[in-house]
Amino acid sequence: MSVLRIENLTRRFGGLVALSGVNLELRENEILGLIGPNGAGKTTLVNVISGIYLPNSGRIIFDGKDVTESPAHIRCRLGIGRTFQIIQPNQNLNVLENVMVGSLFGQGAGLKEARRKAQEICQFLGLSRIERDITRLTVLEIKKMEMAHALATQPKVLLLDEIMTGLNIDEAREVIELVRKIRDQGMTICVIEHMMRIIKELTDRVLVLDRGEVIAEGLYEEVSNDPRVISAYLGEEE
Amino acid sequence: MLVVKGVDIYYGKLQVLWDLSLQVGKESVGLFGPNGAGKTTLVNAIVGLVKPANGEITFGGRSLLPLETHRIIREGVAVVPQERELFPFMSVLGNLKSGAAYIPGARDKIDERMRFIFDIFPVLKERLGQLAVTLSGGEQRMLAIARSLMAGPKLLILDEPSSGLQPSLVSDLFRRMREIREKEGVSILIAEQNVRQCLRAIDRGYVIENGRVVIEDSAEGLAHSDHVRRSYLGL
Amino acid sequence: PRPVLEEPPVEPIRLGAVNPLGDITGRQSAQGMKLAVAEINAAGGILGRPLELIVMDDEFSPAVGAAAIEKLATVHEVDIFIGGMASGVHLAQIPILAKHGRVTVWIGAASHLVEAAIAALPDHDWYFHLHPWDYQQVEGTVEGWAAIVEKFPQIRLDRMFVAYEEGAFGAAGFAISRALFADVTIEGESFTSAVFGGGDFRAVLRHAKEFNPDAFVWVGFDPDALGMMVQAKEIGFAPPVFLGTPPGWPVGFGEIPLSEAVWLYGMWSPELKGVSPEAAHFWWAFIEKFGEEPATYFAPLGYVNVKFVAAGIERAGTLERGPLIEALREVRFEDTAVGWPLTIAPSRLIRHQGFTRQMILQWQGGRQEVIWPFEVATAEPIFPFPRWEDR
Amino acid sequence: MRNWRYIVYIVVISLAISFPFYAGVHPIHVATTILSLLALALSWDILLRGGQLSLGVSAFFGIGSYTTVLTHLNWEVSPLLSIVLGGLAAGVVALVIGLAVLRLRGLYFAIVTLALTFIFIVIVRNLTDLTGGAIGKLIPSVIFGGDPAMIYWLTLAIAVATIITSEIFQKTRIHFALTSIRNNEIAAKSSGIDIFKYLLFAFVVTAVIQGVVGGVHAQRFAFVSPEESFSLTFTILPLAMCLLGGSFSTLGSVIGAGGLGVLAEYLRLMMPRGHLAIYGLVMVMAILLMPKGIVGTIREQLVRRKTASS
Amino acid sequence: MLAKLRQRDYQILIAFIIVAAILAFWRPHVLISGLQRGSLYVLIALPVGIIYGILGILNLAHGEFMMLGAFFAFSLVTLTGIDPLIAMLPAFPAMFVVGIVTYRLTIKHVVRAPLNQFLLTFGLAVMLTEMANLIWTTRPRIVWVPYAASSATIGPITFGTFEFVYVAAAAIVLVGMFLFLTRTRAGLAAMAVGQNPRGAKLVGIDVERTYMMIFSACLAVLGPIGALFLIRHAIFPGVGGPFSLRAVSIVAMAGFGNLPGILVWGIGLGLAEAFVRSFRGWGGWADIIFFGMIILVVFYRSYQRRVR
Ligand SMILES: Nc1ncnc2c1ncn2[C@@H]1O[C@H](COP(=O)(O)OP(=O)(O)OP(=O)(O)O)[C@@H](O)[C@H]1O
Ligand SMILES: Nc1ncnc2c1ncn2[C@@H]1O[C@H](COP(=O)(O)OP(=O)(O)OP(=O)(O)O)[C@@H](O)[C@H]1O
Ligand SMILES: [Mg+2]
Ligand SMILES: [Mg+2]
Repeated sequence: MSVLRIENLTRRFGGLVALSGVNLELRENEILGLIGPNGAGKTTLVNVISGIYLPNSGRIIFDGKDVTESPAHIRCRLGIGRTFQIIQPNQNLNVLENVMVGSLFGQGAGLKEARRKAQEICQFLGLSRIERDITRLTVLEIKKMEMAHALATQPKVLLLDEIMTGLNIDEAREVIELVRKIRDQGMTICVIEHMMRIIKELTDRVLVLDRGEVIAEGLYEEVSNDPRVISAYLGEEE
Repeated sequence: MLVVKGVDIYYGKLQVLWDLSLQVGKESVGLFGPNGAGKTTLVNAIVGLVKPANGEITFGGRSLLPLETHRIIREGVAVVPQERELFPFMSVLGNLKSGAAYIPGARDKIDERMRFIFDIFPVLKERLGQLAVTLSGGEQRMLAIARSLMAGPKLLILDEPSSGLQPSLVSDLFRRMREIREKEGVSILIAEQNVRQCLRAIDRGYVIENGRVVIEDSAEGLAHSDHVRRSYLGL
Repeated sequence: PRPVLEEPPVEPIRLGAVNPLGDITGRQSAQGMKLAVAEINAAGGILGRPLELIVMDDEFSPAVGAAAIEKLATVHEVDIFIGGMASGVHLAQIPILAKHGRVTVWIGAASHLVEAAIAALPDHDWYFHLHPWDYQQVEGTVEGWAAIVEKFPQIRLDRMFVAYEEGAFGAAGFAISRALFADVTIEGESFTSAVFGGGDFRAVLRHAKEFNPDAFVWVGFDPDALGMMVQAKEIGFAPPVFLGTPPGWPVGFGEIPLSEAVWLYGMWSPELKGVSPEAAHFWWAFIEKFGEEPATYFAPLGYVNVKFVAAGIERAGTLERGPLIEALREVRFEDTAVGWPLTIAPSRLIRHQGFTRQMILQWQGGRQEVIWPFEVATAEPIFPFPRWEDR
Repeated sequence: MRNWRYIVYIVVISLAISFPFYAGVHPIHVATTILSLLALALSWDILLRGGQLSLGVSAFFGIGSYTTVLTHLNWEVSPLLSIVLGGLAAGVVALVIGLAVLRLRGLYFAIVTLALTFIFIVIVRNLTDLTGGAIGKLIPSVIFGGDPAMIYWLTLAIAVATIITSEIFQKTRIHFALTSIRNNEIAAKSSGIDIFKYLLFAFVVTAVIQGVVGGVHAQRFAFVSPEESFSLTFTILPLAMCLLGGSFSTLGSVIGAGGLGVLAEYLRLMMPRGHLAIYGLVMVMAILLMPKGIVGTIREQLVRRKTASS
Repeated sequence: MLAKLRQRDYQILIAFIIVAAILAFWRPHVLISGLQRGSLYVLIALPVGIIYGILGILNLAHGEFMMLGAFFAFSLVTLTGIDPLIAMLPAFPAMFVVGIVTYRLTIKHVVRAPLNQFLLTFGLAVMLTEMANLIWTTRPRIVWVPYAASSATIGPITFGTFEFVYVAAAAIVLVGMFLFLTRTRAGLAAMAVGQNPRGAKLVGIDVERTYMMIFSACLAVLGPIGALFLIRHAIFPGVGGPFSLRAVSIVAMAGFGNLPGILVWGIGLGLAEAFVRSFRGWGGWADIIFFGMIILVVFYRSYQRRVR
């Protein structure tokens, strides 16, 4: 069963083809790893799926519905949740309120309910000190808050764009555990990371993007031994 | 070259660095620690973006504390900030030029430096006319590193240079750092989360936790320290 | 013997004035008032009581102007209201003045809209207006031009082109001129005054030139004067009569060669000091007291304002409203600081109207010479307008 | 704590309502003006919370004024109803304009709203038959027969309604929507916020308030004219009040309007000539010394003290 | 972004030349006076564009500073009797000093705080106007030089020639700024500072100094501009206010930080105004052109954005 299907997606920026004819399928309840060299088009793909950019051609089918033309906020409400590679949290709200925004508008909850849900999610992710001003958060806390925010919109599919970049191993492990737990609640997840160790540990399946095209797809072991992937992305290391 | 002695730093009432001392000679030095340990704060203190309450920071025997940031940079310190700090609506080329244009001595060597940089990051050459804001996350990181190299610094400070870079580039990057250090005699200070890779590039390293130095050792020593192996190498 | 009791201090007669003090007109009219008050007090006051003048700024804002009236009435408890300048401000003040119903002698606000607003009140006996209404100003010039044309047959006035600034001042001027100059063919076009960032009159002037009028009239503000002349010269537009009607003129306008033979309208001219003793007295007293020359007719008008009120009180012998109104109605000046006689008579809509005419003047040798009324004339007209090349 | 706060509210409100009973006519007059500026300031702030800087307060104010006067004169609508119509007209214009312009951000929006003011001036000036042209139009009688207390209460009611609106905007989901939009639109979209809907809603609601205030102004002074009714003062003064008091909060505008209003009155009293220069100076100094406005600065101090003690 | 000629700008430029050619035959006066007036707008708007692009400050007191420059020139002319054109020379350094003082005392503290600078510059505008009012009163001042009304005749048309100085000055200022920003290190520094002050520090740029120099230089050019303005216009304390608004509007229309756009739109507005005025009886609508065009352009952009 696929939750999200992408058919022949192309997105250009002026002369640059950031995505060219990408096909992709997210199967229910899996964790898909999306990797590829810098500038391969991973973030662009997330942006197109979540409706920040419209594609030049191709279709996006989510939960059986064609959402290619839907605006971003509608997609969010339908159940596409995402995080941002470059996070700009709302400085005027505290941690809890930032998370609340997700539940308020993503699932249309009332204020009280939104607050309760946000608290639940923060607790679930181990975010304490939630009444705090967000200027003083550590990177880990910001990343968790970003995740909490996405979770609060109650997505069916969650796109995590480099959520673990900048974390050390201990911290990354903690987040990996969390992502697993989230999946166990019935969500479908797509993670973008550059740390192969994380991809290896976390994902069920891996998809490799290079210059806007899918160059490999399969289990981690298969993909990581693919010579094209090695030359374009991994290098001789690992 | 760089000597940091007994530095205390506060954000408002919150103290984040406690009596911190460290040195970088003609060598590569790593700076490790969990999130929030104070690495970026230390980097910012060296380049004058935050001022310590106590302590002394000298570079080549000269105190950096009274100098403003741009002066410190002109003294020969180049930095790759954690947040990249590019000029978003300038082209890649403009960003690169700006790295050299205000450093005495670096101005005349722009072409030579560019060649060197395109050798490390060939992608940047393809993107030369593109506005920095439209680059991908990793490309922006490359540009930030490249811009700092344009200055031809005596001391190069990199704050999490590898984050967001593809694996092949990460190992490449650290190899290059080693090269630069050896060939050009640049002192290097790298704050990194990717300790495993970074250890290959450095001579010595410090581990900072909660704003204090907890371990100081050679690269070799760090790689064998229990604490480092457990917390930073995931072994 | 009992000690001699000191006389109780005499309560002053309070005059409350509201003027736009940031503007030269309002500032100088306030100075004119102060001068009159000082003179009257120096001569022992009125009915044995000194005059006290309280001046408030209206900042050209209706709300501020209205609040000022309210304050003068309730906090300062003034006996009489004087002052005034902008019609828009005054419109907002009228309801409040009406509520208090105290004697009001106003020297500004020429819009017929103001007159209509006053006439619409159930009772407006307490209101005296010492500035011609806009239509009266035009009526005066119609009369004046008729007289001039008769006396100087070489002057003709069959075709007139009116360039008017697009705000209330110019628009009203044009509309009324059109209605009142019955025998004259009038064309007109609006322009943006330099006051509001305009100052480009080339299109208007060009249209005027194409129309080839006997008289070109521009209805605008002081800052427009230079541009009008310069831009007319550059396209060689020199109609037989070149006339401007701003409320005042730029400093030193008379000194530039382009000003020669430009006609203007006015309530007053500095040159009247040659024919009117009162105007001469005012001129020199003003300069002595304030160290600057009166620059607009609001300076002498402010002076007249106080003098008129004082004469009325003197005549009534009391501040009681009924008798005071009666007395003011009877006040007659053969000569005033503006160089005219002053009497009160009904206007089209209201009962107490003071001045009803303005003069026709001409810039000659850097001075504003009075051409009409002939009784106070200070010079003969220069006609036709000299060619630009000769300046 | 809570109760305490309500007591303060009740005291303030009863003081405000009973103001005409113990204050003179002039203070009532001044208070009325301050209250109407307060409503403008607050309405401006409400839109600002969504990151949209409007310079078109005068435009909606003027539209409200003109609609009020014209409906009152031509259709003999009662004064109060005509004021409501003024508000509605402003709202409709905001809706139409907003549909197009709210897709643009930042200074584009500011400039368009500013341009709107001038466009209405020119239109009103040139449609002489309908609007009275540059000269304007008169209403034969002032609302409530010119009773300052009644006008005061009407304005007070509008100001209170605006305050309540502002608090509703602060306390409900709208608050979260507007703040998120202000912070980062792309992130806001991805949180499921319909940016356009919320901005349009805020724009229309604030325009209605501005139109109503304009309507009351016209009825209070019984005339309209292009220069007075669309005067930029009605944009700039509220803006200054809001920023000096502290933006993004109800209390800020209230304090700013009260403070600046009283200050202007005081300066006018102290120095009849040149007080505007001091007014400008005070504005400049206040911005330099209290960049976050009075409320923002006090709040910052409180937070600092709290963190210091904890 | 600043000082970058985009392809679209070239297209607009070509459209412009076509319009100009048509006007030259159909209504030559419109072409001449529109060009002259438009150049004045450009001249006043350019520094606003630069200050906005680099300091992120939309200077609402800009026209008031021009007023100050004009009064400075006026005082020189009346005190010493020199020609206003010569008064341009000392006006430059004088306004530069005004710029430095203003920057040090005020602007410095609100750089990159968009709302505060809005109010701050507005407060400055009020202060400057009122101070000028206290010193010089609201009575307009004029100077007279014969060449202000110089004219030329070509075939059937006679037109004023002095205002071509505005055209020349606009061209000089634009080209000067363009070269400065694209060809000099200081210009590059200015752009860098404008885009990311923190980043600029980290490459060794003295951010404070750059801010101050740019701000002061932009005010300094207002000295000569004020002197040029004085030759053709009466000056009074409120003379600058409307120009502040126009300048800000033009900068907005051009798209923030687009210098050639300022040229195109400034002159475009001048031409459009002159065009409407050239029809007898329609002069009253000329003002709507200015602001109507702003709305149209912005709506068009909004539409484009939706399509994209
Ligand atoms: N708005 C834009 N305009 C022009 N080019 C763009 C734009 N956005 C992205 N690009 C280009 O598209 C390509 C894909 O970018 P994208 O951000 O999707 O890469 P990515 O795979 O996420 O890389 P990274 O791992 O570095 O984050 C890059 O080369 C980038 O320069
Ligand atoms: N501007 C600030 N105001 C207040 N506290 C701050 C500020 N910047 C950082 N901190 C706090 O200072 C501490 C040290 O932060 P710093 O960014 O130096 O850590 P780091 O070691 O660089 O961590 P990371 O790996 O996350 O970059 C953290 O606890 C952080 O919350
Ligand atoms: Mg990416
Ligand atoms: Mg850090």
